[in-house]
Amino acid sequence: MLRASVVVFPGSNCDRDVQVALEKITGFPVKMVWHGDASVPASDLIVLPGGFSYGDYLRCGAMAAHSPIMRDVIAKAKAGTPVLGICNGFQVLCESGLLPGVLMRNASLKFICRDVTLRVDNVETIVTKCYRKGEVVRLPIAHAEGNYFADKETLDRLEGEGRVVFRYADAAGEATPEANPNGAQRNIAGICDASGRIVGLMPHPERLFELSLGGADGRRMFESALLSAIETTV
Amino acid sequence: MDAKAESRFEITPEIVAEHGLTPAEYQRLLKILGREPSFTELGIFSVMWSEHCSYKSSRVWLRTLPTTGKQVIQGPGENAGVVDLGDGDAVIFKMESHNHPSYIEPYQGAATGVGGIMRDVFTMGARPVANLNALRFGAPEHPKTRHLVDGVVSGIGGYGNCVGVPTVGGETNFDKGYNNNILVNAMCAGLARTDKIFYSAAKGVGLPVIYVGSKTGRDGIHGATMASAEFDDKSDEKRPTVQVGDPFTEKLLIEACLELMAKDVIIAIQDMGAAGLTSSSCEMADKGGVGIHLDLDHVPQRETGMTAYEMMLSESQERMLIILKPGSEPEAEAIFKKWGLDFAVVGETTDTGRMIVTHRGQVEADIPVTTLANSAPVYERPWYPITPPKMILPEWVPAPNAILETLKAMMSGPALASRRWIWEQYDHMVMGDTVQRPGGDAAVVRVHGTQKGLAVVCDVTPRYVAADPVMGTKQAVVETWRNLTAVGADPLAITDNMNFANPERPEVMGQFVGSVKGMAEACRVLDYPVVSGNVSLYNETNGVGIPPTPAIGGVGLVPDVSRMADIKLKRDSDLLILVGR
Amino acid sequence: MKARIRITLKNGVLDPQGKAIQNALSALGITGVADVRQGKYIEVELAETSEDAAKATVERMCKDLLANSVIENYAYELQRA
Amino acid sequence: MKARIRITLKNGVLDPQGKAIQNALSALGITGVADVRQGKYIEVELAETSEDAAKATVERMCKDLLANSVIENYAYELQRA
Ligand SMILES: Nc1ncnc2c1ncn2[C@@H]1O[C@H](COP(=O)(O)OP(=O)(O)O)[C@@H](O)[C@H]1O
Repeated sequence: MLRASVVVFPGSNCDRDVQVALEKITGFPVKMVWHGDASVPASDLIVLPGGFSYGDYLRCGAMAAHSPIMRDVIAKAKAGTPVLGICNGFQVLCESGLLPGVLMRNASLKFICRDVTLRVDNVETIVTKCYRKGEVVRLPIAHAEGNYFADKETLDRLEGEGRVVFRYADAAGEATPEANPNGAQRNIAGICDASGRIVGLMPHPERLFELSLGGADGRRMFESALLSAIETTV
Repeated sequence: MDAKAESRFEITPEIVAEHGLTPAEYQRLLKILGREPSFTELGIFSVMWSEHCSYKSSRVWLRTLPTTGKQVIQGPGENAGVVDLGDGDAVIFKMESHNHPSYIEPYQGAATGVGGIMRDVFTMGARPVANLNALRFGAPEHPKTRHLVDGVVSGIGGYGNCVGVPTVGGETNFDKGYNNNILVNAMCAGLARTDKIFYSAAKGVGLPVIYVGSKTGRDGIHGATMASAEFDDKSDEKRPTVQVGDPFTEKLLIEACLELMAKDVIIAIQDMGAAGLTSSSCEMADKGGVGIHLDLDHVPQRETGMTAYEMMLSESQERMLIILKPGSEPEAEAIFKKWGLDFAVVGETTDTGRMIVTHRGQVEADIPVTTLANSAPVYERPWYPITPPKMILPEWVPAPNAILETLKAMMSGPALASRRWIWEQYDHMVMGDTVQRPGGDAAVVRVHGTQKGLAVVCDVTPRYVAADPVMGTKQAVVETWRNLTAVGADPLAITDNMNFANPERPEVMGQFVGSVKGMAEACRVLDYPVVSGNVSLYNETNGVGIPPTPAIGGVGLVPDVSRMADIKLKRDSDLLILVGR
Repeated sequence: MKARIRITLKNGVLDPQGKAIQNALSALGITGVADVRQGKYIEVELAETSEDAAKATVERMCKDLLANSVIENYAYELQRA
Repeated sequence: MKARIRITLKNGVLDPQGKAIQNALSALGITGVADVRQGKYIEVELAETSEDAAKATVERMCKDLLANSVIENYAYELQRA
């Protein structure tokens, strides 16, 4: 069983999409949690969805990071509840300090919506257990601020601890500059915390989870979440 | 201008002219009122009688379009057209121009165009599910073009992406005929249930009139008259205020309105578009056959010292007017408060048959509703038919010597080159139902939770229309039909956006008339009615008009998206077959 | 010369960003904020050494590119490097 | 009190927006521009009348919300209304 909660900020717009994907794939109902609520119900997974929380005004994710519900999300995350931040959700995780670094304006200065290929570098997180290490997957990105930045020390630490989860890569799995859509440092598309329970990524797994949408590589991310929930309960 | 200054305002011929009214129109106004108008009343008439709101040059011709069919639930006359998709599903859609504002402030002009058309659609109870845009820019090498393209494209994306409605298609052309007069036409399609469609008739007396959304500021006052007035060299510096859009608020407004619509409390609802409070309140009252009293003291205001004139004419974005069942105000208010939006009771419907506007205890306007709504002049402007040039026969044209080179040159030219760089700046996948992305013949979004698909497309080739308005417009209608068919959809109905130059010139009027005739014939033959549309005239700078541009937006139904067709070649050594003549 | 340019929205032009910041500040418990307006800040390093010439250049930049006079105002200070 | 806050990118953080402006300026024929950096400018109207208290409030705003210390610096001036 998977008890998943999706946090809805004003301006979230992939909240329904991720709910649909989770319910279709896992078969378990998903709780939608309003940003003004004081707490998230007990969950095996909290999802911070994509979108433009608070209009993305000032800086993406900055205002959401300070919303009432995030106090509880942060507390629960620190106590071990798995958290997945997708796109705007990743930005919120960085702004709230649950993950290091920041997502800056794309190097092209443009919003980019297209499929990219990614290499899965860490298959021990709560959402990557069902992938193979080094596997190349295709997922869409849709963002104007996905250019991952952190100082060198932080980057080295992330690499050293194996916390880079996804990297923009070509079809052969090479993290080339051409495969990097937004200028992210070291082609970073997604990272995790030291425990592998808090994961943030720019690409949208919920947009390619069934063949009718043009691909299904995102599916295993939610299957991994289900598997992780089952493993921790047995 | 404070309120006192306003009442002192004397109405001179210059002021009448500044309001875009001809002397004859002003005489008509005097006759209707039986007295001199107040300044606020003059403003109200000027926007209601503007070309943009009244369709005074086009109305007689638009009446000739076929607008009915067994698939049609609502034709022109409401905020958008409604077409049946079967199983209780309906598509609500419309196209609208934001040409002049986009030339002056490309980002905000285009963004607010997208916002406006989405409001037309969700006003009627639909969740917007697909945005499209038809864009015409000047020559690529014109010094302003790059800046305009950049601004317009990022404005469309900036708004649609934030609201979270996929932008799935459109068209983009470059032609020196648009150097000083670009076109930005935005189309939106939304999905509703046939038993949950909302209209704008304020039927009933003593009903509360509710204002929701953003606060009113001094945005775009005179915008509606500007959209109908020809440009001249001075417009660069005159630069009337353009509105700034707030897509974040629009997103909240959509969610709040849909939440309210799920309850049984709305009698009528309409967005405040061009001519804001004036046209929305007047049209709702007129359709309901009632009078309306507005007390402007209760209008949420962003700025201090706003006058009645300013509030009635403001074009601040992201606002709606709702007529509620009495007693349901607290329930409605709770929803809008939850979404952080303004909510105010600003008046009520009456049995006086008049639109009465009060502000600080003063009556600022007192006008018979039906007259105001229906008294706009209707012009049968002189026109002459455009004679199409002689047909060029293929054998008169020398074949290119290097076919492959010519093909390459054509494919990489601005007319045909890939538009990927545009649609990649739009989120075309949000909502998780885009089953056919941009780049093909038509885009397809799934009817959420079903296997049905809604196919959408927009097309026109102004070059053809310029040569032969009748045939060129037929061609545009038929091209949308073909594009829908090519993805496996049954074409259902169209919306249109008629962009033309100054209708007071008989040849321009001739283009317009020819275009309407062509559209009418094609639609009749195909049982493909026109259910909504928009006319944008006076697209002209210093006497030079744009090429005639009747953009056509078509929608169709794919019965089962698993059996959809697309343009991808699937396998090596498959056969390619050419059909048709 | 260095020019420090501020571009602000004209009075009366809607500033959704400013409004959102104001709400966020009050949610953070920072009170007594009567108004917030967001604009752009641009620092330009000019090769120019004469004040007048620098001024002329900055004026031109602002008018032709940095600000759209329909909705924005600009102001700037010059500073010797 | 009014606070005029400037938020700028830290040295060493790439500023593609600034670069884009620089290129656009040179395309416009405005030469002699050695560098352009873009930041944010925020004007805040405070009810506060004491300078020290206003300073404390503005510091808190900047730290908690307005600037992201990973990439940004802030500076401000206070002005009596
Ligand atoms: N402004 C735009 N916005 C979104 N999509 C666009 C735009 N312009 C063109 N497109 C897309 O690019 C593709 C090619 O456009 P076009 O050349 O007009 O196609 P066609 O010739 O098949 O009508 C289509 O899928 C269309 O939807």
